Amino acid sequence: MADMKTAAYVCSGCGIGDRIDAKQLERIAQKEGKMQLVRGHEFLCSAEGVALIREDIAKEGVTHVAIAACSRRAKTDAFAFEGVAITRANLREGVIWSQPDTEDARELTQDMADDYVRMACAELKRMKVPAGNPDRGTSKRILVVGGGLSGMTAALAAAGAGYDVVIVEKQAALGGRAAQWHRRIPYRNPYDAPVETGIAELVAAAGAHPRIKVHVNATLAQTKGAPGRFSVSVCVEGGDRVTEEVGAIVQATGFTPYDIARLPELGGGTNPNVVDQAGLERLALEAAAKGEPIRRPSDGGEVKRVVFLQCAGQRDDSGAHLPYCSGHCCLTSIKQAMYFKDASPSIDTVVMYTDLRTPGLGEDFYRAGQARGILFTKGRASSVTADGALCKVAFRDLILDEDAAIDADLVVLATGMVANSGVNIDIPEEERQKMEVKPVSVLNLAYRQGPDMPQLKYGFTDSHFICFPYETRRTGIYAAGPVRRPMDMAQAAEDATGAALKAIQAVENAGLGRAAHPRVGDLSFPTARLEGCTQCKRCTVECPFGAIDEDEKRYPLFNESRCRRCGTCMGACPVRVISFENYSVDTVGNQIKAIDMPDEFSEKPRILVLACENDAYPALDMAAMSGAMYSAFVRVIPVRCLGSVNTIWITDALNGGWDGVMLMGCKKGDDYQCHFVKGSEMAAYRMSKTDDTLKQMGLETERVATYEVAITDVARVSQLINEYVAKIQEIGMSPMKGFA
Amino acid sequence: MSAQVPERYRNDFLREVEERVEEGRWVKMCMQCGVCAGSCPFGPHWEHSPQKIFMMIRAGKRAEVLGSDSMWMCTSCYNCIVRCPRKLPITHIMHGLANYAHRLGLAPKGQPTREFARLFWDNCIKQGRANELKLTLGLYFKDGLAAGIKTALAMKGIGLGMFKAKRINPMELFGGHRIKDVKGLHAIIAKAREIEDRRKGYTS
Amino acid sequence: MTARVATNESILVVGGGISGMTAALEAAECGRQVILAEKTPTLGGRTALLYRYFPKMCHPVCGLEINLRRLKANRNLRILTMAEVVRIEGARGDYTATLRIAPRYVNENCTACGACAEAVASTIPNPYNYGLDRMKAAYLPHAMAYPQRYVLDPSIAGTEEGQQARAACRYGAIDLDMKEETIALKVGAVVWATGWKPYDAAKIQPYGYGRYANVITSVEFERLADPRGPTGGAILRPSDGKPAKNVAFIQCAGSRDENHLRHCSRICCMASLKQTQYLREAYGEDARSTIYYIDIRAIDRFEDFYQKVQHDATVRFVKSKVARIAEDEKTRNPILHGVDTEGYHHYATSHDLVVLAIGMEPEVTGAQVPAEVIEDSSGFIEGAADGGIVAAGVAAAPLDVNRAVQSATAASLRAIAVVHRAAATENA
Amino acid sequence: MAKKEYAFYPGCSSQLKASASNYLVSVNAMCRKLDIKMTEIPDWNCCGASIGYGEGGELPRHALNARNFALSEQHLPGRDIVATCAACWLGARETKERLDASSELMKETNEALAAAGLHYKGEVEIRHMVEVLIEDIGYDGLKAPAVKSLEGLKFAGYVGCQTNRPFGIAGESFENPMYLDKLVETLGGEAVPYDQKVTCCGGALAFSEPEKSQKQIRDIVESAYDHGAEMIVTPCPLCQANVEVYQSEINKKQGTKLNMPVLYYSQLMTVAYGGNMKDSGLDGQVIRAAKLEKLAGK
Repeated sequence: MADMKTAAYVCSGCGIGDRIDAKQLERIAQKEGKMQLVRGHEFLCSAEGVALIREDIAKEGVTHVAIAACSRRAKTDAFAFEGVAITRANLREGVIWSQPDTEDARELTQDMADDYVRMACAELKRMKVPAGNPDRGTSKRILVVGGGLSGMTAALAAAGAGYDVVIVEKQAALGGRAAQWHRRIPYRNPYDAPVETGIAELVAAAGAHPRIKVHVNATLAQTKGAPGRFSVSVCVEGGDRVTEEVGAIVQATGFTPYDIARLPELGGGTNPNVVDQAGLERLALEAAAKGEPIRRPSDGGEVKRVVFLQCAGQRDDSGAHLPYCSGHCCLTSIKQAMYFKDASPSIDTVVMYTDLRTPGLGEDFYRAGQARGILFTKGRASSVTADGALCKVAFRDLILDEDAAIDADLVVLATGMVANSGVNIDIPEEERQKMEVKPVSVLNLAYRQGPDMPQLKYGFTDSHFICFPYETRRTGIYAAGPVRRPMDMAQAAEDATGAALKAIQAVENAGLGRAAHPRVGDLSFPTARLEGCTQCKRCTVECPFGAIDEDEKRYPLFNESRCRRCGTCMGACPVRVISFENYSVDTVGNQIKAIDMPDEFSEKPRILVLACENDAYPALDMAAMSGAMYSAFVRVIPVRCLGSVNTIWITDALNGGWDGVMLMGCKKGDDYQCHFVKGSEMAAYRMSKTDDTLKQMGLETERVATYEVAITDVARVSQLINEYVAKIQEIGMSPMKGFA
Repeated sequence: MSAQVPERYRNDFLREVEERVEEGRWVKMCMQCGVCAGSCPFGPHWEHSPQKIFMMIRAGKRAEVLGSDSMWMCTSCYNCIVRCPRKLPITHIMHGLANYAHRLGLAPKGQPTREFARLFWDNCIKQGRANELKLTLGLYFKDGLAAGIKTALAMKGIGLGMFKAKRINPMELFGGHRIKDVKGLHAIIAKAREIEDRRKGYTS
Repeated sequence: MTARVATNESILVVGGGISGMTAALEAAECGRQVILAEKTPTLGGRTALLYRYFPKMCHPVCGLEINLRRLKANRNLRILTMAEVVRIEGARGDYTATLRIAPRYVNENCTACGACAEAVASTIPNPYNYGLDRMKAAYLPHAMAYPQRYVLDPSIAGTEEGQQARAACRYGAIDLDMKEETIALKVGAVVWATGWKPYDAAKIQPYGYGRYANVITSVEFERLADPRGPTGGAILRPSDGKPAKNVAFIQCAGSRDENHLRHCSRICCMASLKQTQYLREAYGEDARSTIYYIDIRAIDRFEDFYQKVQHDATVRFVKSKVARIAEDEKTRNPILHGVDTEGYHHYATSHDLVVLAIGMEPEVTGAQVPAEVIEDSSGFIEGAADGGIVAAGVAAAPLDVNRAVQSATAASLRAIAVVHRAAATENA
Repeated sequence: MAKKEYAFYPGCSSQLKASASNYLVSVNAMCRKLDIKMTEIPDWNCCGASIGYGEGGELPRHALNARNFALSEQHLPGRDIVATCAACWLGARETKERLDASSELMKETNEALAAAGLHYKGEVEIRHMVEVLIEDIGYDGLKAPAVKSLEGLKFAGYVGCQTNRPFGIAGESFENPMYLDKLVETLGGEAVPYDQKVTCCGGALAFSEPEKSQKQIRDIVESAYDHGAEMIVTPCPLCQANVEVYQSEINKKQGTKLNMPVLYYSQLMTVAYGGNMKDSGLDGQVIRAAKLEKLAGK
């Protein structure tokens, strides 16, 4: 690169200068690192030190900066320079704080610092300043799939912030399920009575908003593209197709009540006087329309006694029904019991539960129900049998510890929510074809990895992350409302608003050619030298975010704005044709080759640590901060994700005489903590394959080891290192030294 | 199974309790946490904890509730009241239930506290002030002379001690403390009872 | 009085816990100008003091690390720590907020090298371990603290020790002359995310917190289990430092109680279920957890976790609100008295340690907010009637982390809509 | 200090020759020293006690107390009613609160009172002697008249139930009220901490359920022993009587050797204020308090 100018700055502050010969580091940067400009400073992060660097960038035309000071996680405000490539050599946390301050430790400490400077220079020379995704989306419109409470709320929220919105609703009108409800649980104080659903107002507002366009009787025939440039073919009434260009999508397709007919023992589907909660709402609506009390379905008889059975076909660990709790049902039953009590206090209403779940101020609503005389019984119903027009509910009273029965005119089963999430793409196409009810896709994504959003659990497209509820594995597409997680109306409204924000963020990021969460603002993006590609498809299959399709010639087709910059594709590529401007097989490979490798007889083994920058690397920093010491024989290189680790780095290292390689990544499995979903899992899988390679090279398999390291493993991480180094010393130095 | 189980869980009895029992309107507010049951000093001795009594009321177990001796085990220590997370005046509800069962003649026959309660009330109303000696003897002899003498003998140590300490006075048996306007007091109590009976629909 | 560039198109976020950070980041990542004000010296709030999250048993600081990286990378965001909002005047789209900024006595020069702490001897109770241990009066709040800058406790600022700390700093980072300053900001919208505090357990008299050494709260138990905590992650009981293997978890400690907190705090059941697993990890089959509860509120997907714990042989469930706790004077074991309401059995059970699943109350109640806002019957905040002040996270309702973040994300967009309209009307 | 005047409601047990006559005696002596003027409510009647509910029910019980209120309003206008008996205080205060809360009940009650030509205006305040001591006089004020110190004497402050729950003494905790301990310490004595401070003695059920109550009483006395107490001090006549007089019974039945004197706070104060055995009603103890008698004798 012609106009490339490198500079290295060595800080001697925070005791670095006392512990290490900083001048020697400068010489190394100059001679071995070939840095065009090298400066030392005793307090580099000071205003003056920073000014020095800025001046070099401005006056000397420095484009590449290596900062040898503290960890890349520290002093980020000071060392933030736009438009230049930056690397950091971690001399503080990585060297002096993790090494004993003793005379005989001095030499090894210096070795460490020397190598880190070599590595920084080596990396820097291979880095480019990312230009940002060239294929930027320009559309800032937002598509909302589903015109129920969640969908309309998301649409109005986005429109209110100045974004155009398209709503696609399958039914003939907006409103969704809540439109068929009589009243809802209050959202705010006082929590003491059912209130109007407010759906009519929402429908009116959405219909009237100048920024909102609505398609009813419409579904998505196909969804192509990526954030900022989705092209959606909408199948509208009469089968016509309309194409909508949008930048992001909110999927608010709601839920279906669990099929009551699957609960025959409770009279579901067989007894007309046994209804589900939705069924009762219908009865209430009809009654209200006629201005009459709710009547017994079977014969229109007067309703004197109603029993609500909670958790009907839910919280079931037998596998027969839904295993989860739908969250809203307890409050909903209380609300519905209030319908009767408010109509006539003489009507007996019994709510039968095992755990009454009225969280937060829902407790006020519970009390309000009790104050109205709604009777709460902790019990488990075994059967509901017809006795003339009456239903006989047999149950175990868990408080009185006896079998009992109630006669009721009406029994309401609180069944759960089943998400309308479309096709489960984790089930292979051929399997899906065999299903009796063939799932129908909602989004019809023209994605290599399947037509709908990946589901997390029980059909819900929820985020896996506690801290990031809107984390999605289809960038720019966000689930909202009961399709994401079971929830009541209050939460759905909240959820939809949050999803709308994420959609807005997605179009803004796409517009700037930047990555979305978690590497927000990252301008780098993957490129592939297709001439070298063998069409092995690993990248297209392994991308956790379905970012890579295949073109007509079956080459990988990158959709940068779907990409999250984790590098899993780079790690997957057997021929190493995939790279990022500032993170590539070379930027890391060069560091591995750059160190000064001691000879076989030096008794100075070298252990390469490839550490996930999200959890393992911070843990190493914090270990050093807490004064934990670890072996001076390791050299740590942070990686974006273990998924980005290409096996070539391992073989290069071993061929280069490294004595061992430690991979430190996040937890994998069901409760994975990998921020890129499958990264650590892929790495573990790939490493399991390296054993043969090692054997061919005549090396012990222990020379490559993979560890799960959590960010809190502050004490453990240094132990791991020391134990591993001990093991390597036991095995002995690598025979490969000197051949490199 | 459900066939022979008595059909219950009507709110009838709950309503009856709300209308007729002191503080009965609170019964429906119980959330079955059980803190009252664990707080009662006589807890180990009775069959139904307050929280269980409340559940039985909801379940419509009228006979069992009014026939229970649990309410009569209340020592009026008020632990349940101060600990109840729903602020139910449990002590008073228990007293109310006891009184209601007693007035309906459904309370357990010969329940000692029930007997004592009646003795005490009659005793203190009679002259406007409690006459401890008569009260004590009355209690001893409630089961008849023989039993009475037995108990009295058994307790004579205490009686003697109290006598020595000038804290009981045999003369109390003849006359003893009384208020001047006994007539007025009796009129007040009679009136009060009349009003309460009317309000609570007692036919007695 | 430092003037700061802020307009009625900027959003002020009050509170730097997970909700506040989220609200601020989400808005900033939508391209909005945001000022984040935190009262304490560091961001992170209470989640930074949790060991793990239910139901995944993952580590809160993991998400904190990501959020801090987002924040370091974002130029639309300005952070003010040790800054308390004392007044908000105006109306939606046009507020003037007054902030009081307490002196940190340490300036930007600080490299967090720790020399000042070494120079200082006196210690203060460590709020980041709920006072279970002490820390130096010159301190970095915790390893994940942001800004990564030391703090001098006011108690030593004017003393000889303060001078020693200053002398020890090679970077002129210690400024003992720092004064409290007051600044005014013009903002268009406010997101109020001041979070929660644990209910004062001593007020729950029958449980003897404060009288009995081995009765602690669930937040304190988090610190005991955390490797970064006062015991280095060993679950030891306060009275004698012996392993606490037989632990009682009492639900609704303060919550669902008219004498204390009228609301259900939502998280406590799950927190206790989670904490039984800490015990299992620490002591394996020797662990003995007993959960005393009224209703187990493991809502939606969390039910899985409840079922998992139900199948754990080391965990017992007793449906009972414990009536009172006594202490065995010899062993210092708390003895729990109560009645199992299912079938009705009296118990008087001895445990090594009692953990009160303590309720959440608003750190700042609606009445305490220095502006006109609507609050509910427990003091949680709805926001201003005109929508210009939006509450987020646990300031708005008792929520778990996941829902607090959801709430904060929604609040962020509501705030954006306010400043968007403010901008529109100005440009019109 | 200006003379403090109150309407005195001694209650049935605190009459001469009644079970708590020694309480009455010592209270009178104590009040003289503290310059408190107690005027009995003329013709006061029984409060119904905690057992009155069984036969008396609701309204008659309230009518009983309301009669005392009416008499007090009539003859001792503007004075707080002060009870020395915990049950009287509680019963009266309950009635007052209920009547204040329900105009309906107030109406009915007055309807009943009218039968004796009485009327309750709803103006009285009901207080316990302990409240008067702590709130109106204060610990310093209580120390002032002391001429002897209880130094070296160890007391278990037995608060029991009814001065403690549900109303309690302002600022005290239900589970561990400290006022008796503070009182003892104010007089120079030592208050031992022990775990049965607020345990129920069985109350009225000591008569009807002797075995159950005596179990409670045994726990209380033994805990006092275990924690080194030489005497128990209490504010409640029923607690005093139950805990004191049944010890012999328990010894007889269970072979224990309980012999723990049980005194009223007012007796301690009278002795500290220089009162002799008679003034302080120590001669009224079933279990004699030798150490205190010795001090009183000095």
